[in-house]
Amino acid sequence: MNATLAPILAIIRRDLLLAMRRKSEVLTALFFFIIVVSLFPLGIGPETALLRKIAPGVIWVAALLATMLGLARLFAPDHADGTLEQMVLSPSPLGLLITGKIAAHWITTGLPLVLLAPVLGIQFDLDGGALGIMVVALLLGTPLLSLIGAIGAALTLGLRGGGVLLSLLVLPLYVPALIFGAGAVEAHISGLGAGGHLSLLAALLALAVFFAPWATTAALRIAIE
Amino acid sequence: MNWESPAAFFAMGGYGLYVWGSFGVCAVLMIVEPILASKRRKDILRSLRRERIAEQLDPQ
Amino acid sequence: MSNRIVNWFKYASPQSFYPLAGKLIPWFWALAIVFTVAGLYITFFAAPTDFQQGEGYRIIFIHVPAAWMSMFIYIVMAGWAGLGLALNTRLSGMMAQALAPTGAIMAFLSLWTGAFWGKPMWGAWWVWDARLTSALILFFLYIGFIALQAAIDDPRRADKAGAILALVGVVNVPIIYFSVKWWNTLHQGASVSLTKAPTMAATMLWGMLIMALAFWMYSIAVALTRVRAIILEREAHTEWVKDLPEVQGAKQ
Amino acid sequence: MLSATALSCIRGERRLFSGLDLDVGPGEWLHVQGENGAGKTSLLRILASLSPPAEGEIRWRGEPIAHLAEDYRRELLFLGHHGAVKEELTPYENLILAARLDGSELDEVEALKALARFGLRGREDLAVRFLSAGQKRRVLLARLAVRKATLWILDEPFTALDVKAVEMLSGLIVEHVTQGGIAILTSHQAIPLPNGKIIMVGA
Repeated sequence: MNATLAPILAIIRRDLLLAMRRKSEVLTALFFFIIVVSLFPLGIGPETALLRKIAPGVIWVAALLATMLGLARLFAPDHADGTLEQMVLSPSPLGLLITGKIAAHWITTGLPLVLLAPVLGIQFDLDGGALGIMVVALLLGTPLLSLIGAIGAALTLGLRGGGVLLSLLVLPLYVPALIFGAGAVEAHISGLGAGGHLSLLAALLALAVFFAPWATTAALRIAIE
Repeated sequence: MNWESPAAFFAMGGYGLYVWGSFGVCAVLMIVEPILASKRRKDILRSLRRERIAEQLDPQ
Repeated sequence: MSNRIVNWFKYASPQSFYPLAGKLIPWFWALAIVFTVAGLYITFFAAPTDFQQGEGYRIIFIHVPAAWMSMFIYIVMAGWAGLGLALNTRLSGMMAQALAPTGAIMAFLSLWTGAFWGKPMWGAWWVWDARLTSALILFFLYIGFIALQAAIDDPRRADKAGAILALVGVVNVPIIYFSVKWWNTLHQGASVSLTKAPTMAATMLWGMLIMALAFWMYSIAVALTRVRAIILEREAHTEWVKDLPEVQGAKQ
Repeated sequence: MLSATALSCIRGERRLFSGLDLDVGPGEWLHVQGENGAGKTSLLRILASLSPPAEGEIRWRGEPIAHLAEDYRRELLFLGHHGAVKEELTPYENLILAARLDGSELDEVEALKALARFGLRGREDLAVRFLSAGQKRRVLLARLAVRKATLWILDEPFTALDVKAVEMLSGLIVEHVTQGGIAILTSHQAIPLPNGKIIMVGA
């Protein structure tokens, strides 16, 4: 097997196995997402035109918050039981292992959101085209959320009040993802075409894939020292 | 000269609240911040001096 | 050339920077006061009334410098942070830590003055204008930096973690700025911009530049004052701090 | 093989130790001793390249470990206070996954054999959180037995072990050392091992 891919896959498999063993964490984030999105019509009113207008923003903000929910536990269990030390000491480059962990986080929290979003979109009376754009935007955007979030999770690892601090650090950095992600659907609905938004989202994702694991690794080394 | 009287100066052509609200808060922050910064240094100096006196009292 | 490099490294140690900063602070205060007086003169007496915005536009003489400084300080802070990570110099982290509160105050001032300008011009205290929105996010970034450093007990770890956050932030600041700007144009935001005042007369430009210099000198002076306090706190147990005349003298 | 010169360590504002030299070769083991808080754990973590020393240098086979990076880590086995055992996984899965993390595949027979050796037969498929504290430590020992590393750095490995497990662990260490390996360990209790080097940590 490829020397770069092997450690990443090993970590992904391990984290997925662990996620299977503690399903409640994954399901909690998912139901949180569903409930938050479903609360908005109750607060705003059932007017279809208005709901259609706010749908992309509501779903994206809920996705941000749902991602945040699991973020504090991204490295904490591995830190507490000493696995993180073993990862630092592994002959495989730490950056690759961390990339694997981030990928696993996306598979367990981001991907279910992407799959569920169309159902929630229907609640808000979005049409097929808009739903498709939303799924593509979430597909590009949710990995971005996991990547940026991992930096925050590593920086706040083991700190008192880490959870609240994590949101304070990470949420401002989520702004571009939110703008382009929700903007893509809005642009499609208003007939402007979502291409620009989606390519910018893809560009941000490319930048984050390159930069975020590096920053996360540096932060983890500091946390462990 | 822009202003006919001090009153006109303070009225700012009807924008007094906004202009003085901005400049006032700016001035307050820029006075308070340096005071706090130098107080921080004075505090640590005071505790260092106290530590020093305590050391001198100690026969060891 | 090599002599100069040696000199720089000499001042990179907290021990030699502390007295140097002490000597520089009065000069920066003096410059700050001179520029402030000159800037205020231009603001209120030299600059004519704007025929469209009336006297209210005078707020931009402090709003724009505050906005500039809030961004500039963040970049300088990230620069110090990066230097600290790369060269492992102790002073860099202290400088970054000393700059953060001043940057946060600048970001706050740019928000505050923006709101006070916006109320008469736009009719609302807060408008989701691109500049105001990104200033708000920049303010959050400063708060996050300060909160992260405050949460970490070990100063070395605090410096390094803060450095990474500042570097991540500095990559994101332009992205956030442009994304907010794009978002703003798509949503047909306010048409009157804070900086593109219709008549950018030469006196106004000069006034703004001189005020910016005043803010700049102020920021340097207050950051140096704070870094001196931080140096003393961090190095409290070293011999050179114990030998300082201000510690030796029994009374103030 | 592993030598350190003039190591010093600062934690917070306190200097734990300075000017510490050590040298261990193949077939030797080193007992790190010192009072609580003297910096034993810190020393082990520095030797394992988990944290950098404030001053001084560590060499492995004559090369600074900072340069060797993964070549050093490949030959190193570090066991900290927390054993990196996942509570949700079974002992068997723990062994297999830990090996994979180290970049090697562990075959089934070898894993089962190691578990049986440490008295975990019949517990292979039970999540670790259902095991007793002593049994959890035994999972760790099994990992020690299957991992091929030259340098063992063990922080308090004898904690929470019963008499029989202590015997097993000391047997493992003796076996490792007589085969030309190196072991560096801390322990607050007497160690039933012969002929160790001793180093004292502390001011």
